[in-house]
Amino acid sequence: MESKLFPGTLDSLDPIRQYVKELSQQAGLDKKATYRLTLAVDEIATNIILYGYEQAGRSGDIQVLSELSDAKLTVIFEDKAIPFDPTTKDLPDEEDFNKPLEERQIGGMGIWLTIKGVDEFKYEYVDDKNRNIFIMHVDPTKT
Amino acid sequence: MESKLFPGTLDSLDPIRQYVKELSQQAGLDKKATYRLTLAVDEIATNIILYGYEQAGRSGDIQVLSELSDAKLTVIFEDKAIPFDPTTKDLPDEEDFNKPLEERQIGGMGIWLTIKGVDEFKYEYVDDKNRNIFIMHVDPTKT
Amino acid sequence: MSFFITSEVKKVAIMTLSGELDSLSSREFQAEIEKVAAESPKDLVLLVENLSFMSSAGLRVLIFSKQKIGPDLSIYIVKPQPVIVETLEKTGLHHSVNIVDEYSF
Amino acid sequence: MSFFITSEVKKVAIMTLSGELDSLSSREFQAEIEKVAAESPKDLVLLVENLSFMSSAGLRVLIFSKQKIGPDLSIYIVKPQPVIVETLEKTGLHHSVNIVDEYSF
Ligand SMILES: Nc1ncnc2c1ncn2[C@@H]1O[C@H](COP(=O)(O)OP(=O)(O)O)[C@@H](O)[C@H]1O
Ligand SMILES: Nc1ncnc2c1ncn2[C@@H]1O[C@H](COP(=O)(O)OP(=O)(O)O)[C@@H](O)[C@H]1O
Repeated sequence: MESKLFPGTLDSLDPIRQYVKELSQQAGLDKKATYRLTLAVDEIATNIILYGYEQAGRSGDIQVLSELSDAKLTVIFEDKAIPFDPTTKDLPDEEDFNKPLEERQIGGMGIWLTIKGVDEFKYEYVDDKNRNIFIMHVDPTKT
Repeated sequence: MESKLFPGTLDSLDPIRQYVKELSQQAGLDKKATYRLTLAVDEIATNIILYGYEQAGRSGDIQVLSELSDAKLTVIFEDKAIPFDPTTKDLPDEEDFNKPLEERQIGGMGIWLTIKGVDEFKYEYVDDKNRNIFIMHVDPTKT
Repeated sequence: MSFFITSEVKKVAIMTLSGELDSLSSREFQAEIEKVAAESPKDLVLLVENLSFMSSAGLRVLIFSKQKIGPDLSIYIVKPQPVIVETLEKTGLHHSVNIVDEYSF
Repeated sequence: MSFFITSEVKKVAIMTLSGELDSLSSREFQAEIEKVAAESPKDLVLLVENLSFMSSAGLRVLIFSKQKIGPDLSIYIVKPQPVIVETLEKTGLHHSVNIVDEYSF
Protein backbone atom coordinates (compact mmCIF):
# COMPACT_ATOMS: atom_id res chain seq x y z
CA MET A 1 0.00 0.00 0.00
CA GLU A 2 1.32 3.40 -1.01
CA SER A 3 0.14 6.28 1.11
CA LYS A 4 0.16 10.05 0.94
CA LEU A 5 -1.39 12.69 3.18
CA PHE A 6 -3.14 15.86 1.97
CA PRO A 7 -4.59 18.66 4.11
CA GLY A 8 -8.37 18.81 3.94
CA THR A 9 -8.60 22.12 2.08
CA LEU A 10 -9.58 23.01 -1.49
CA ASP A 11 -5.93 23.78 -2.30
CA SER A 12 -5.29 20.07 -2.07
CA LEU A 13 -7.61 19.21 -4.95
CA ASP A 14 -5.05 19.98 -7.63
CA PRO A 15 -2.21 17.96 -5.99
CA ILE A 16 -4.60 15.08 -5.24
CA ARG A 17 -5.61 15.00 -8.90
CA GLN A 18 -2.00 15.09 -10.07
CA TYR A 19 -1.09 12.30 -7.64
CA VAL A 20 -3.97 10.07 -8.74
CA LYS A 21 -3.18 10.80 -12.36
CA GLU A 22 0.35 9.49 -11.82
CA LEU A 23 -0.96 6.37 -10.09
CA SER A 24 -3.31 5.81 -13.04
CA GLN A 25 -0.54 6.19 -15.55
CA GLN A 26 1.70 3.81 -13.62
CA ALA A 27 -1.18 1.34 -13.63
CA GLY A 28 -1.47 1.72 -17.41
CA LEU A 29 -4.99 3.17 -17.41
CA ASP A 30 -5.90 4.79 -20.70
CA LYS A 31 -6.64 8.50 -21.03
CA LYS A 32 -10.39 8.13 -20.53
CA ALA A 33 -10.16 5.84 -17.50
CA THR A 34 -7.49 8.11 -15.99
CA TYR A 35 -9.79 11.09 -16.40
CA ARG A 36 -12.78 9.28 -14.87
CA LEU A 37 -10.83 8.23 -11.81
CA THR A 38 -9.31 11.70 -11.47
CA LEU A 39 -12.76 13.25 -11.70
CA ALA A 40 -14.17 10.81 -9.13
CA VAL A 41 -11.46 11.51 -6.55
CA ASP A 42 -11.83 15.25 -7.13
CA GLU A 43 -15.57 15.04 -6.49
CA ILE A 44 -15.29 12.99 -3.31
CA ALA A 45 -12.36 15.04 -1.99
CA THR A 46 -14.38 18.20 -2.59
CA ASN A 47 -17.28 16.80 -0.60
CA ILE A 48 -15.07 15.66 2.29
CA ILE A 49 -13.47 19.10 2.43
CA LEU A 50 -16.62 21.20 2.03
CA TYR A 51 -19.29 19.14 3.79
CA GLY A 52 -17.35 16.72 5.97
CA TYR A 53 -14.90 19.21 7.40
CA GLU A 54 -15.73 22.85 6.61
CA GLN A 55 -19.52 22.81 6.94
CA ALA A 56 -19.23 20.67 10.08
CA GLY A 57 -16.76 23.12 11.58
CA ARG A 58 -14.02 20.50 11.63
CA SER A 59 -10.60 20.35 10.08
CA GLY A 60 -8.38 17.44 9.17
CA ASP A 61 -6.62 15.56 6.41
CA ILE A 62 -7.31 13.17 3.62
CA GLN A 63 -5.10 10.12 3.55
CA VAL A 64 -4.78 8.67 0.06
CA LEU A 65 -3.86 4.98 0.00
CA SER A 66 -3.38 3.01 -3.17
CA GLU A 67 -2.59 -0.45 -4.35
CA LEU A 68 -2.17 -2.12 -7.70
CA SER A 69 -2.96 -5.84 -7.57
CA ASP A 70 -5.27 -8.47 -9.04
CA ALA A 71 -5.66 -6.40 -12.18
CA LYS A 72 -7.17 -3.60 -10.14
CA LEU A 73 -6.01 -0.14 -9.18
CA THR A 74 -7.54 0.62 -5.78
CA VAL A 75 -7.47 4.14 -4.37
CA ILE A 76 -8.74 4.67 -0.84
CA PHE A 77 -9.52 8.01 0.83
CA GLU A 78 -9.51 8.02 4.61
CA ASP A 79 -10.78 11.02 6.52
CA LYS A 80 -11.98 11.88 10.02
CA ALA A 81 -14.72 14.21 8.88
CA ILE A 82 -18.34 13.58 9.79
CA PRO A 83 -19.53 10.12 8.75
CA PHE A 84 -21.10 10.17 5.30
CA ASP A 85 -21.87 7.28 3.01
CA PRO A 86 -22.20 8.50 -0.58
CA THR A 87 -23.66 5.18 -1.71
CA THR A 88 -26.79 5.78 0.35
CA LYS A 89 -27.40 9.22 -1.05
CA ASP A 90 -30.40 9.51 -3.39
CA LEU A 91 -28.96 10.07 -6.83
CA PRO A 92 -30.64 12.25 -9.43
CA ASP A 93 -32.41 10.20 -12.09
CA GLU A 94 -32.81 10.54 -15.85
CA GLU A 95 -35.86 12.70 -15.35
CA ASP A 96 -33.87 15.29 -13.38
CA PHE A 97 -31.22 15.32 -16.06
CA ASN A 98 -33.74 15.99 -18.80
CA LYS A 99 -35.18 19.03 -17.09
CA PRO A 100 -34.35 22.47 -18.50
CA LEU A 101 -31.36 23.99 -16.73
CA GLU A 102 -33.37 26.67 -15.02
CA GLU A 103 -35.58 24.09 -13.27
CA ARG A 104 -32.79 21.79 -12.23
CA GLN A 105 -31.46 21.45 -8.73
CA ILE A 106 -28.02 22.92 -8.48
CA GLY A 107 -25.90 20.07 -7.15
CA GLY A 108 -26.18 16.34 -6.77
CA MET A 109 -23.99 15.63 -9.77
CA GLY A 110 -20.71 14.95 -7.97
CA ILE A 111 -21.58 11.57 -6.43
CA TRP A 112 -23.35 10.58 -9.63
CA LEU A 113 -20.24 11.25 -11.74
CA THR A 114 -18.11 9.37 -9.20
CA ILE A 115 -20.25 6.25 -9.17
CA LYS A 116 -20.79 6.29 -12.95
CA GLY A 117 -17.11 6.99 -13.61
CA VAL A 118 -15.22 4.35 -11.66
CA ASP A 119 -15.50 0.61 -12.20
CA GLU A 120 -16.38 -0.01 -8.54
CA PHE A 121 -17.11 2.35 -5.68
CA LYS A 122 -17.36 1.30 -2.03
CA TYR A 123 -17.76 3.02 1.30
CA GLU A 124 -16.82 1.83 4.78
CA TYR A 125 -16.75 3.46 8.21
CA VAL A 126 -13.88 1.90 10.14
CA ASP A 127 -11.99 3.12 13.25
CA ASP A 128 -13.88 6.44 13.27
CA LYS A 129 -12.82 7.04 9.69
CA ASN A 130 -14.72 7.38 6.41
CA ARG A 131 -13.17 5.13 3.77
CA ASN A 132 -14.14 5.98 0.19
CA ILE A 133 -12.81 3.25 -2.10
CA PHE A 134 -12.35 3.74 -5.85
CA ILE A 135 -11.48 0.73 -8.00
CA MET A 136 -10.45 0.73 -11.68
CA HIS A 137 -9.93 -2.46 -13.65
CA VAL A 138 -6.53 -2.63 -15.20
CA ASP A 139 -5.50 -4.35 -18.39
CA PRO A 140 -2.74 -6.62 -16.99
CA THR A 141 -0.87 -6.62 -20.31
CA LYS A 142 -0.25 -2.89 -19.88
CA THR A 143 1.43 -2.75 -16.48
CA MET B 1 -35.18 51.93 -81.27
CA GLU B 2 -37.40 50.96 -78.42
CA SER B 3 -38.29 53.71 -76.02
CA LYS B 4 -39.85 54.06 -72.59
CA LEU B 5 -40.37 57.08 -70.35
CA PHE B 6 -39.84 57.13 -66.57
CA PRO B 7 -40.47 60.02 -64.18
CA GLY B 8 -37.25 61.43 -62.72
CA THR B 9 -37.84 60.28 -59.15
CA LEU B 10 -36.24 57.58 -57.02
CA ASP B 11 -39.40 55.46 -57.31
CA SER B 12 -38.44 54.91 -60.93
CA LEU B 13 -35.20 53.13 -60.10
CA ASP B 14 -36.82 49.78 -59.53
CA PRO B 15 -38.93 49.83 -62.75
CA ILE B 16 -35.92 51.10 -64.74
CA ARG B 17 -33.85 48.19 -63.45
CA GLN B 18 -36.59 45.69 -64.23
CA TYR B 19 -36.98 47.14 -67.73
CA VAL B 20 -33.24 47.01 -68.46
CA LYS B 21 -33.05 43.51 -67.05
CA GLU B 22 -35.67 42.42 -69.55
CA LEU B 23 -33.82 44.09 -72.43
CA SER B 24 -30.63 42.31 -71.31
CA GLN B 25 -32.33 38.96 -71.17
CA GLN B 26 -33.87 39.48 -74.61
CA ALA B 27 -30.37 40.30 -75.86
CA GLY B 28 -29.08 37.07 -74.35
CA LEU B 29 -26.69 38.68 -71.88
CA ASP B 30 -25.55 36.29 -69.18
CA LYS B 31 -26.33 36.79 -65.50
CA LYS B 32 -23.18 38.72 -64.72
CA ALA B 33 -23.40 41.07 -67.73
CA THR B 34 -27.09 41.65 -67.00
CA TYR B 35 -26.26 42.60 -63.43
CA ARG B 36 -23.46 44.96 -64.48
CA LEU B 37 -25.66 46.79 -66.96
CA THR B 38 -28.51 46.95 -64.44
CA LEU B 39 -26.14 48.35 -61.83
CA ALA B 40 -24.77 50.92 -64.29
CA VAL B 41 -28.18 52.25 -65.29
CA ASP B 42 -29.26 52.37 -61.65
CA GLU B 43 -26.19 54.43 -60.75
CA ILE B 44 -26.60 56.93 -63.57
CA ALA B 45 -30.37 57.20 -63.10
CA THR B 46 -29.79 57.90 -59.40
CA ASN B 47 -27.38 60.70 -60.26
CA ILE B 48 -29.71 62.26 -62.83
CA ILE B 49 -32.56 62.19 -60.33
CA LEU B 50 -30.64 63.39 -57.27
CA TYR B 51 -28.09 65.78 -58.74
CA GLY B 52 -29.40 66.67 -62.19
CA TYR B 53 -32.98 67.27 -61.16
CA GLU B 54 -33.54 67.38 -57.39
CA GLN B 55 -30.43 69.20 -56.23
CA ALA B 56 -30.79 71.64 -59.16
CA GLY B 57 -34.40 72.33 -58.22
CA ARG B 58 -35.65 70.88 -61.47
CA SER B 59 -37.97 68.08 -62.34
CA GLY B 60 -38.36 65.96 -65.42
CA ASP B 61 -38.18 62.51 -66.93
CA ILE B 62 -35.69 59.96 -68.05
CA GLN B 63 -36.26 58.58 -71.51
CA VAL B 64 -34.82 55.12 -71.94
CA LEU B 65 -34.01 54.20 -75.54
CA SER B 66 -32.60 50.88 -76.58
CA GLU B 67 -31.43 49.02 -79.61
CA LEU B 68 -30.02 45.60 -80.30
CA SER B 69 -27.81 45.52 -83.40
CA ASP B 70 -24.28 44.79 -84.59
CA ALA B 71 -23.81 42.39 -81.71
CA LYS B 72 -24.38 45.22 -79.27
CA LEU B 73 -27.10 46.08 -76.82
CA THR B 74 -27.22 49.88 -76.59
CA VAL B 75 -29.22 51.61 -73.87
CA ILE B 76 -29.49 55.39 -73.96
CA PHE B 77 -30.76 57.65 -71.18
CA GLU B 78 -31.99 61.07 -72.24
CA ASP B 79 -32.75 63.70 -69.65
CA LYS B 80 -33.25 67.47 -69.47
CA ALA B 81 -31.52 67.84 -66.11
CA ILE B 82 -28.46 70.06 -65.73
CA PRO B 83 -25.69 69.16 -68.16
CA PHE B 84 -23.25 66.71 -66.61
CA ASP B 85 -20.63 64.56 -68.30
CA PRO B 86 -19.72 61.62 -66.06
CA THR B 87 -16.71 60.75 -68.25
CA THR B 88 -14.96 63.97 -67.25
CA LYS B 89 -15.45 63.41 -63.54
CA ASP B 90 -12.28 62.56 -61.62
CA LEU B 91 -12.65 58.95 -60.65
CA PRO B 92 -11.28 57.57 -57.41
CA ASP B 93 -8.06 55.64 -57.94
CA GLU B 94 -6.66 52.46 -56.45
CA GLU B 95 -5.14 54.45 -53.63
CA ASP B 96 -8.53 55.74 -52.50
CA PHE B 97 -9.92 52.24 -52.61
CA ASN B 98 -7.17 50.89 -50.38
CA LYS B 99 -7.79 53.43 -47.65
CA PRO B 100 -9.45 52.28 -44.41
CA LEU B 101 -13.17 52.83 -44.53
CA GLU B 102 -13.15 55.58 -41.94
CA GLU B 103 -10.80 57.72 -44.03
CA ARG B 104 -12.54 57.19 -47.33
CA GLN B 105 -14.67 59.78 -49.01
CA ILE B 106 -18.29 58.79 -48.91
CA GLY B 107 -19.33 58.71 -52.54
CA GLY B 108 -17.64 58.70 -55.92
CA MET B 109 -18.24 55.01 -56.47
CA GLY B 110 -21.31 55.20 -58.70
CA ILE B 111 -19.65 56.50 -61.87
CA TRP B 112 -16.69 54.19 -61.28
CA LEU B 113 -18.94 51.12 -61.10
CA THR B 114 -20.78 52.29 -64.21
CA ILE B 115 -17.67 52.78 -66.31
CA LYS B 116 -16.02 49.57 -65.04
CA GLY B 117 -19.22 47.61 -65.45
CA VAL B 118 -20.35 48.22 -69.00
CA ASP B 119 -18.37 47.32 -72.11
CA GLU B 120 -18.55 50.92 -73.42
CA PHE B 121 -19.83 54.10 -71.86
CA LYS B 122 -20.34 57.37 -73.77
CA TYR B 123 -21.79 60.76 -73.01
CA GLU B 124 -23.20 63.38 -75.39
CA TYR B 125 -25.06 66.63 -74.90
CA VAL B 126 -27.48 67.00 -77.81
CA ASP B 127 -30.60 69.21 -78.24
CA ASP B 128 -30.37 70.46 -74.61
CA LYS B 129 -30.37 66.86 -73.45
CA ASN B 130 -27.86 64.71 -71.58
CA ARG B 131 -27.37 61.42 -73.36
CA ASN B 132 -25.75 58.68 -71.26
CA ILE B 133 -25.00 55.70 -73.50
CA PHE B 134 -24.41 52.19 -72.17
CA ILE B 135 -23.19 49.49 -74.53
CA MET B 136 -22.89 45.77 -73.85
CA HIS B 137 -21.36 43.33 -76.33
CA VAL B 138 -23.68 40.53 -77.21
CA ASP B 139 -22.80 37.01 -78.20
CA PRO B 140 -24.67 36.84 -81.55
CA THR B 141 -25.22 33.10 -81.23
CA LYS B 142 -27.39 33.73 -78.18
CA THR B 143 -29.99 36.15 -79.52
CA MET C 1 -2.02 23.14 -13.43
CA SER C 2 -3.91 26.32 -12.80
CA PHE C 3 -7.05 27.89 -14.14
CA PHE C 4 -7.36 31.02 -16.25
CA ILE C 5 -10.44 32.90 -17.27
CA THR C 6 -11.01 36.07 -19.24
CA SER C 7 -14.33 37.56 -20.17
CA GLU C 8 -15.77 40.22 -22.38
CA VAL C 9 -19.29 41.33 -23.21
CA LYS C 10 -19.63 42.18 -26.87
CA LYS C 11 -22.52 43.94 -28.52
CA VAL C 12 -23.32 42.67 -31.95
CA ALA C 13 -25.76 44.38 -34.31
CA ILE C 14 -27.34 41.84 -36.61
CA MET C 15 -29.26 42.97 -39.69
CA THR C 16 -31.01 40.84 -42.23
CA LEU C 17 -31.28 42.52 -45.65
CA SER C 18 -33.25 41.09 -48.53
CA GLY C 19 -34.46 42.27 -51.93
CA GLU C 20 -32.85 45.21 -53.70
CA LEU C 21 -30.78 47.90 -52.06
CA ASP C 22 -30.74 51.05 -54.19
CA SER C 23 -30.60 54.75 -53.36
CA LEU C 24 -34.25 54.73 -52.33
CA SER C 25 -34.10 51.71 -50.03
CA SER C 26 -30.67 52.67 -48.73
CA ARG C 27 -32.48 55.26 -46.64
CA GLU C 28 -34.11 52.48 -44.64
CA PHE C 29 -30.72 50.83 -44.28
CA GLN C 30 -29.20 54.08 -43.07
CA ALA C 31 -32.05 54.58 -40.59
CA GLU C 32 -31.43 51.13 -39.12
CA ILE C 33 -27.73 51.90 -38.80
CA GLU C 34 -28.53 55.11 -36.97
CA LYS C 35 -30.85 53.21 -34.68
CA VAL C 36 -28.30 50.56 -33.69
CA ALA C 37 -25.46 53.10 -33.54
CA ALA C 38 -27.05 54.41 -30.36
CA GLU C 39 -26.04 51.17 -28.68
CA SER C 40 -22.43 51.31 -29.94
CA PRO C 41 -22.07 47.73 -31.17
CA LYS C 42 -18.60 46.30 -31.72
CA ASP C 43 -19.60 44.10 -34.64
CA LEU C 44 -22.08 44.77 -37.42
CA VAL C 45 -23.27 41.55 -38.99
CA LEU C 46 -25.19 41.85 -42.25
CA LEU C 47 -27.02 38.72 -43.30
CA VAL C 48 -27.42 39.30 -47.04
CA GLU C 49 -28.03 35.87 -48.51
CA ASN C 50 -31.29 37.09 -50.02
CA LEU C 51 -30.08 40.49 -51.14
CA SER C 52 -30.06 40.37 -54.94
CA PHE C 53 -29.00 43.92 -55.77
CA MET C 54 -26.82 46.52 -54.11
CA SER C 55 -25.79 49.80 -55.70
CA SER C 56 -23.16 52.24 -54.51
CA ALA C 57 -25.84 53.71 -52.25
CA GLY C 58 -25.50 50.55 -50.16
CA LEU C 59 -21.72 50.94 -50.12
CA ARG C 60 -22.12 54.52 -48.92
CA VAL C 61 -24.13 53.29 -45.94
CA LEU C 62 -21.36 50.79 -45.10
CA ILE C 63 -18.83 53.62 -45.04
CA PHE C 64 -21.27 55.74 -43.09
CA SER C 65 -21.63 52.94 -40.50
CA LYS C 66 -17.95 52.90 -39.79
CA GLN C 67 -17.82 56.68 -39.59
CA LYS C 68 -20.88 56.83 -37.35
CA ILE C 69 -20.16 53.91 -35.00
CA GLY C 70 -16.40 54.28 -34.99
CA PRO C 71 -13.29 52.85 -36.63
CA ASP C 72 -13.28 49.88 -34.22
CA LEU C 73 -16.50 48.57 -35.69
CA SER C 74 -15.98 45.26 -37.47
CA ILE C 75 -18.35 44.70 -40.37
CA TYR C 76 -19.26 41.16 -41.42
CA ILE C 77 -21.07 40.51 -44.67
CA VAL C 78 -22.53 37.05 -44.44
CA LYS C 79 -23.21 34.98 -47.59
CA PRO C 80 -23.30 37.75 -50.22
CA GLN C 81 -24.27 36.77 -53.75
CA PRO C 82 -21.33 36.70 -56.21
CA VAL C 83 -22.42 39.87 -58.04
CA ILE C 84 -22.36 41.74 -54.75
CA VAL C 85 -18.92 40.40 -53.90
CA GLU C 86 -17.81 41.73 -57.30
CA THR C 87 -19.07 45.20 -56.40
CA LEU C 88 -17.29 45.10 -53.03
CA GLU C 89 -14.09 44.03 -54.73
CA LYS C 90 -14.26 46.58 -57.52
CA THR C 91 -14.55 49.38 -55.01
CA GLY C 92 -11.92 48.02 -52.62
CA LEU C 93 -14.45 47.63 -49.82
CA HIS C 94 -13.53 43.98 -49.39
CA HIS C 95 -10.40 45.23 -47.63
CA SER C 96 -12.47 46.87 -44.92
CA VAL C 97 -15.26 44.37 -44.36
CA ASN C 98 -15.20 40.65 -43.62
CA ILE C 99 -16.92 38.63 -46.31
CA VAL C 100 -17.86 35.35 -44.65
CA ASP C 101 -20.11 32.32 -44.99
CA GLU C 102 -20.98 32.44 -41.34
CA TYR C 103 -20.38 34.95 -38.57
CA SER C 104 -18.27 33.49 -35.80
CA PHE C 105 -15.45 34.35 -33.46
CA MET D 1 -38.83 43.66 -56.05
CA SER D 2 -38.73 45.44 -52.76
CA PHE D 3 -36.32 45.73 -49.89
CA PHE D 4 -36.70 44.36 -46.37
CA ILE D 5 -34.54 44.94 -43.37
CA THR D 6 -34.71 43.80 -39.76
CA SER D 7 -32.22 44.51 -37.05
CA GLU D 8 -31.38 43.45 -33.54
CA VAL D 9 -28.57 44.28 -31.14
CA LYS D 10 -27.42 41.23 -29.24
CA LYS D 11 -25.16 41.15 -26.22
CA VAL D 12 -22.81 38.22 -26.16
CA ALA D 13 -20.67 37.32 -23.16
CA ILE D 14 -17.51 35.57 -24.29
CA MET D 15 -15.33 33.76 -21.79
CA THR D 16 -12.12 31.91 -22.43
CA LEU D 17 -11.42 29.17 -19.87
CA SER D 18 -8.22 27.21 -19.70
CA GLY D 19 -6.54 24.82 -17.31
CA GLU D 20 -8.53 22.94 -14.67
CA LEU D 21 -11.92 23.89 -13.35
CA ASP D 22 -12.53 22.37 -9.91
CA SER D 23 -14.44 23.57 -6.87
CA LEU D 24 -11.66 26.01 -6.01
CA SER D 25 -11.32 27.62 -9.42
CA SER D 26 -15.08 27.48 -10.02
CA ARG D 27 -15.27 30.45 -7.67
CA GLU D 28 -13.45 32.56 -10.23
CA PHE D 29 -15.76 31.25 -12.93
CA GLN D 30 -18.80 32.14 -10.82
CA ALA D 31 -17.39 35.61 -10.13
CA GLU D 32 -17.01 36.22 -13.88
CA ILE D 33 -20.58 35.07 -14.46
CA GLU D 34 -21.81 37.46 -11.80
CA LYS D 35 -19.83 40.26 -13.44
CA VAL D 36 -21.25 39.75 -16.92
CA ALA D 37 -24.75 39.01 -15.58
CA ALA D 38 -25.00 42.71 -14.78
CA GLU D 39 -25.07 43.39 -18.51
CA SER D 40 -27.79 40.78 -19.21
CA PRO D 41 -26.21 39.06 -22.20
CA LYS D 42 -28.37 36.92 -24.46
CA ASP D 43 -25.67 34.43 -25.34
CA LEU D 44 -22.92 33.06 -23.14
CA VAL D 45 -20.06 31.71 -25.22
CA LEU D 46 -17.48 29.62 -23.41
CA LEU D 47 -14.28 29.01 -25.34
CA VAL D 48 -12.94 25.90 -23.63
CA GLU D 49 -10.53 24.37 -26.11
CA ASN D 50 -7.73 24.53 -23.52
CA LEU D 51 -9.80 23.46 -20.55
CA SER D 52 -8.49 20.02 -19.59
CA PHE D 53 -10.57 19.29 -16.49
CA MET D 54 -14.04 20.21 -15.30
CA SER D 55 -15.72 18.80 -12.23
CA SER D 56 -19.35 19.08 -11.21
CA ALA D 57 -18.42 22.43 -9.66
CA GLY D 58 -18.13 23.77 -13.23
CA LEU D 59 -21.52 22.27 -14.09
CA ARG D 60 -23.01 23.98 -11.05
CA VAL D 61 -21.82 27.32 -12.37
CA LEU D 62 -23.44 26.60 -15.75
CA ILE D 63 -26.76 25.97 -14.04
CA PHE D 64 -26.20 29.02 -11.86
CA SER D 65 -25.62 31.13 -15.02
CA LYS D 66 -28.97 30.22 -16.43
CA GLN D 67 -30.70 30.85 -13.13
CA LYS D 68 -28.87 34.15 -12.63
CA ILE D 69 -29.09 35.59 -16.14
CA GLY D 70 -32.43 34.07 -17.06
CA PRO D 71 -33.95 31.13 -18.92
CA ASP D 72 -33.54 32.93 -22.27
CA LEU D 73 -29.78 32.77 -22.00
CA SER D 74 -28.26 30.52 -24.66
CA ILE D 75 -25.07 28.82 -23.57
CA TYR D 76 -22.50 27.80 -26.18
CA ILE D 77 -19.61 25.53 -25.25
CA VAL D 78 -17.03 25.89 -27.99
CA LYS D 79 -14.57 23.08 -28.73
CA PRO D 80 -14.75 21.11 -25.48
CA GLN D 81 -12.32 18.21 -25.06
CA PRO D 82 -13.99 14.75 -25.37
CA VAL D 83 -13.73 13.99 -21.63
CA ILE D 84 -15.64 17.17 -20.88
CA VAL D 85 -18.30 16.32 -23.45
CA GLU D 86 -18.66 12.98 -21.66
CA THR D 87 -19.29 14.76 -18.36
CA LEU D 88 -21.89 17.03 -19.96
CA GLU D 89 -23.62 14.04 -21.50
CA LYS D 90 -23.58 11.92 -18.35
CA THR D 91 -25.30 14.67 -16.43
CA GLY D 92 -27.77 15.56 -19.19
CA LEU D 93 -26.42 19.08 -19.49
CA HIS D 94 -25.85 18.60 -23.22
CA HIS D 95 -29.61 19.03 -23.60
CA SER D 96 -29.41 22.56 -22.22
CA VAL D 97 -26.22 23.90 -23.74
CA ASN D 98 -25.01 24.05 -27.34
CA ILE D 99 -21.82 22.08 -27.83
CA VAL D 100 -20.23 23.54 -30.97
CA ASP D 101 -16.97 23.77 -32.88
CA GLU D 102 -17.50 27.44 -33.52
CA TYR D 103 -19.97 30.01 -32.22
CA SER D 104 -22.02 31.47 -35.01
CA PHE D 105 -25.55 32.53 -35.86
N1 LIG E 1 -18.60 14.01 2.79
C1 LIG E 1 -19.83 14.50 2.94
N2 LIG E 1 -20.28 14.84 4.16
C2 LIG E 1 -21.51 15.33 4.33
N3 LIG E 1 -22.42 15.50 3.35
C3 LIG E 1 -22.04 15.18 2.09
C4 LIG E 1 -20.75 14.67 1.83
N4 LIG E 1 -20.66 14.42 0.49
C5 LIG E 1 -21.84 14.79 -0.04
N5 LIG E 1 -22.67 15.24 0.90
C6 LIG E 1 -24.07 15.69 0.69
O1 LIG E 1 -24.55 15.10 -0.52
C7 LIG E 1 -24.98 16.11 -1.46
C8 LIG E 1 -24.70 15.66 -2.90
O2 LIG E 1 -23.31 15.71 -3.18
P1 LIG E 1 -22.78 15.81 -4.67
O3 LIG E 1 -23.44 14.71 -5.46
O4 LIG E 1 -21.32 15.81 -4.66
O5 LIG E 1 -23.35 17.17 -5.22
P2 LIG E 1 -23.13 18.67 -4.73
O6 LIG E 1 -21.94 18.69 -3.88
O7 LIG E 1 -22.98 19.43 -6.02
O8 LIG E 1 -24.39 19.03 -4.02
C9 LIG E 1 -24.25 17.35 -1.03
O9 LIG E 1 -24.96 18.50 -1.40
C10 LIG E 1 -24.16 17.19 0.48
O10 LIG E 1 -25.36 17.63 1.09
N1 LIG F 1 -26.19 63.93 -63.27
C1 LIG F 1 -25.38 64.65 -62.46
N2 LIG F 1 -25.53 65.97 -62.35
C2 LIG F 1 -24.74 66.68 -61.55
N3 LIG F 1 -23.72 66.17 -60.80
C3 LIG F 1 -23.51 64.86 -60.86
C4 LIG F 1 -24.33 64.03 -61.69
N4 LIG F 1 -23.87 62.76 -61.56
C5 LIG F 1 -22.84 62.81 -60.69
N5 LIG F 1 -22.61 64.06 -60.27
C6 LIG F 1 -21.53 64.47 -59.35
O1 LIG F 1 -20.51 63.50 -59.38
C7 LIG F 1 -20.26 62.97 -58.07
C8 LIG F 1 -19.86 61.50 -58.15
O2 LIG F 1 -20.97 60.71 -58.50
P1 LIG F 1 -20.99 59.18 -58.19
O3 LIG F 1 -19.73 58.55 -58.72
O4 LIG F 1 -22.26 58.58 -58.65
O5 LIG F 1 -20.90 59.07 -56.61
P2 LIG F 1 -21.88 59.62 -55.49
O6 LIG F 1 -23.18 59.90 -56.09
O7 LIG F 1 -21.93 58.50 -54.51
O8 LIG F 1 -21.18 60.82 -54.93
C9 LIG F 1 -21.53 63.23 -57.31
O9 LIG F 1 -21.28 63.33 -55.93
C10 LIG F 1 -22.03 64.54 -57.92
O10 LIG F 1 -21.39 65.63 -57.29
